[in-house]
Amino acid sequence: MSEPAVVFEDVGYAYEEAPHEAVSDINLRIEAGEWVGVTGPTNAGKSTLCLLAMGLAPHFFGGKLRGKVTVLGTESRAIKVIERSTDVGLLFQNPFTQISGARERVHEEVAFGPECHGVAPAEIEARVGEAMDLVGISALAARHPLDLSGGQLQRLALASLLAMRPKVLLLDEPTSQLDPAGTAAIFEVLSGLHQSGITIVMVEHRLETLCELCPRIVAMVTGRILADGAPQEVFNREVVQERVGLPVYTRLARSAALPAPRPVRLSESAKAFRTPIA
Amino acid sequence: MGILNAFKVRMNTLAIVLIPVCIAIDWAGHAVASGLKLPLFLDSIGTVLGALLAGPWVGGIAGLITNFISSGTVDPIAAPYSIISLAIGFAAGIGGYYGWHKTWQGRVALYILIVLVASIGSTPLNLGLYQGQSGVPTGDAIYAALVKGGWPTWLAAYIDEASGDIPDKLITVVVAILIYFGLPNRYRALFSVWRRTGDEKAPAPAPSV
Amino acid sequence: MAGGLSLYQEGASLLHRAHPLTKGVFTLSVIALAFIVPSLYWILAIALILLILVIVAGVLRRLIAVALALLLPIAVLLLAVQGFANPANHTVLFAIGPVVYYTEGLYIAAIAALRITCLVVATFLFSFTTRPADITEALMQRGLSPAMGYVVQSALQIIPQTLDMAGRIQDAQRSRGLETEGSLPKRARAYLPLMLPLVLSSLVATQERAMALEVRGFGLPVKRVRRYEFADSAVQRVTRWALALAVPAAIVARLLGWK
Amino acid sequence: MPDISLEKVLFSYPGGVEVYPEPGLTLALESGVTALVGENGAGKTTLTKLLIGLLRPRSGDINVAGLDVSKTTVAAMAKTVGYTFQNPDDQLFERTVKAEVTFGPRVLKRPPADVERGVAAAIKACGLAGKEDVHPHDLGLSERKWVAIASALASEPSVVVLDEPTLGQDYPSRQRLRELVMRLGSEGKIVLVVTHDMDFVGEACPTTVVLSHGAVRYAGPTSNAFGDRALLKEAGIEPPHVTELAQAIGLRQCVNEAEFLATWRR
Repeated sequence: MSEPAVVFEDVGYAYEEAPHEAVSDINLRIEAGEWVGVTGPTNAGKSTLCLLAMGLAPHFFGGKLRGKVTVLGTESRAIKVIERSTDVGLLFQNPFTQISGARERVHEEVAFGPECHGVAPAEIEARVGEAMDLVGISALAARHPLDLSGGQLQRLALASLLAMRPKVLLLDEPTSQLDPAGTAAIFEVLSGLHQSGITIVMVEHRLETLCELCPRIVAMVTGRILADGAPQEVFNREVVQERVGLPVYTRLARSAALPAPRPVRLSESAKAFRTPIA
Repeated sequence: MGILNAFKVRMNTLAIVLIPVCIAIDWAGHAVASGLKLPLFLDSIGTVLGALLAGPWVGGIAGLITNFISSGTVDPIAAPYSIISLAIGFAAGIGGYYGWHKTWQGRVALYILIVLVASIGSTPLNLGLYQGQSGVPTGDAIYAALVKGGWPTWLAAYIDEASGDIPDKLITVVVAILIYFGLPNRYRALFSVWRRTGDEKAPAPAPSV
Repeated sequence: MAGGLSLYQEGASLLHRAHPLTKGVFTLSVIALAFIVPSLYWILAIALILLILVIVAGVLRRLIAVALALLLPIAVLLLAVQGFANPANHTVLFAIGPVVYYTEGLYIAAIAALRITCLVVATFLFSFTTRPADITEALMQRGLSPAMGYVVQSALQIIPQTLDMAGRIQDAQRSRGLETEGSLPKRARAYLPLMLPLVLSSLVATQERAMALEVRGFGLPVKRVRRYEFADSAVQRVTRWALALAVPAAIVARLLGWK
Repeated sequence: MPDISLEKVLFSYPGGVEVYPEPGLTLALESGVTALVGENGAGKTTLTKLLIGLLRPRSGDINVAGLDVSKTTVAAMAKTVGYTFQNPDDQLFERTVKAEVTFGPRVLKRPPADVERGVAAAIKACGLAGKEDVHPHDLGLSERKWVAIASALASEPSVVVLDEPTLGQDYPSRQRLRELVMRLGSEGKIVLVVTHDMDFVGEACPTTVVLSHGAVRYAGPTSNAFGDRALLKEAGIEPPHVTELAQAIGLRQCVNEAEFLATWRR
């Protein structure tokens, strides 16, 4: 049995000077190679979950951490974010804030992280080529990062993380500011990464997308985990439907009074709607 | 000595990232002013704001590099004046360390200090480069009149320079302070690590979720 | 959208190929010498050298465009003020009514204008032929801290991004009814509504950018990787030293009475 | 007379190509909610900026709610057109939500009673009640977007332009947005929604205009907008999830949930 990728044990966290905890009583165990989608309404604590796993909370934000966050066997208190960055990557919402700003070519930008880690030049070159290939931006290698579209930039940001060869990827609404084409490109890359065995934790509010992609979903509300399981299991729970909302397909099935368990994906939904109600 | 404490700074990632942003604010402040055809430079708002937020080093380095970059791209004559921008950042940072921006007397003191630093510092440079002129037509007209009236060139040069700095730095300081107090508390707190001594923790910005 | 802020123009001239440090030392020394040498002829000699290099670098036309716009108003102002009011003035050149113009002031203004011309030309020559990234990389190889290198490089990119943002903000505020034209008080009142969104967004972005950098290991105490090597040569090394030493030598000569 | 009309409008950015190919963009919009969709670079945002006079056409006529845009300043247009840009951070600058929302009507010099009424209604409609005294930047991105929308509504404009209003919004927020635009439409206002979110288009916008490479490729009822697969692909449009489901089970085209359920029950 291999070591789990991410483990939260009775975790509570309050930002400094904040009156309440942003997340409370979080217990979560994510095995290596899983692809977990995290969803929930505004202020559910989804971003905080990512910041905790990365170690930015508490190392960057201060504040008060209860319980234990362990990623790849190391507790977050025991390791700095910059040291963690070889094994764990975090992709933010806004593609523009994630480029270092210190490089004039796309391929140089991808090399920035490995350079910070003192990787040997030949090795850097190999990693940069590989990372650009993975996200499909090799053709843009010689362009200036700021000449790219939002979707291309977000793929560049992802390549920059992949060049560090992370084992765990945390994604905080990676496509919420992108158009459908940019979004589709990112998800295609993520599917490939999931195949190759990388552990992915992804915050996303488009439930239909989430259900298509992630075998496991964590639904959060006001800092607590409300449900955790396979998409169909999670979205068939009454409490999730009330407080988080439902994918279109599940909502339609509910309105049409189809029997439970109600479908969450297009294919299942088509089947369910074709079957005449007994 | 107390004043040196203002310079005892731990440059964390946030402070380093803040510097280019202050430089960009310096540029934008000037660009927006010229876009609105205001008769002022307003090219050190970022320097003063950075100094108030994060201390003399952030402000000073921002000022210095603002000038270096202008020299290399639009106005090479700005290069020698880099030292003045550095000094303005230091002055604002020291004022910020003592919390001058929080009281009315302090704000006046901060303004006067910045005007003095800018005008006294620039005068010898003007003497070396421009024979004492400042390169601003109205100021230079005053200079010509004073020299013609028998005033010593260094004094005429100082008055020439100060005639530009007095209004420009007034608006700069007012705008920087207005911006400072227009920020949400968490962002003011975010950058104010330097004010604490010995405490390694950054304060509490709740991220947008 | 603009890339980074830079005047660099691709080229293959001697100057383009020279080591960034050689160009840097040359630029600083030439500017210093222009202000140290005692007479018009020496300054003209320096100006001539610069002119030849500008032609060699193939940037003459661009240089004239940018330098003239900058230098012309300054030269006019200097010539007008100094010829009219300089303590050394006593030889009348011409007089229009009560306004008397003097030869000494004219000469002094001409020298000052020429020195400033050398400063401007030398700097633009450097900017036209040197990639900003090469300057910071060369300095980092000589011990500039990676943090400072980062600050300079990223400022060059954040500035155009921020100016773009200023344009978008102007659109947004005008759409809400903000007047950006008209009387001075009206325009002055528009300043804060245009500046504040820019500052707020920039500071918000700062937080995320700092986190994103830490996530990539920025600030780890590792031995810096040289991103690339610059071609250097014995000739360039000698040139750098010679130029650097010429400055104190000229100062000493002036102190010893060089006129 | 239509409420918005563009007649052979030609425009190009400095140094750029024509945004709308010859003979120029011609389009008429009635009151009610209209979605403006199309691929990136199709000319959607340019169109909305032309409507408020931020950009001026090289030739052609633009009329908005009885105003000849070419003869009207942007500030004067702002009295008629409430415009919400994609990124709220490009406009937020006041210290409280209330002050921010009041800024527009204040600079437009509306009578105090109107200001008060408009601001209160906008704050309520945008779900910001109780947050009037919060610093806008202490809110999350999706709520800041609501502040920007409230700012545009506070002047009680007869034309409302929303650029990507659903981007980054959660489900309850999208529901509120749907209710809001439908209400504005039923009040006889002209609402133009620029978006890539076809679920939202199907639910909230009875009329759709598809713009592709600067040309109007479809203008009409949303219920027929998703028929031409080739056009959708060219215009970078993914049909609503409901439409895909209806297609998968062989129902006739549906663009929203109510339509789907009604059709399916039959």
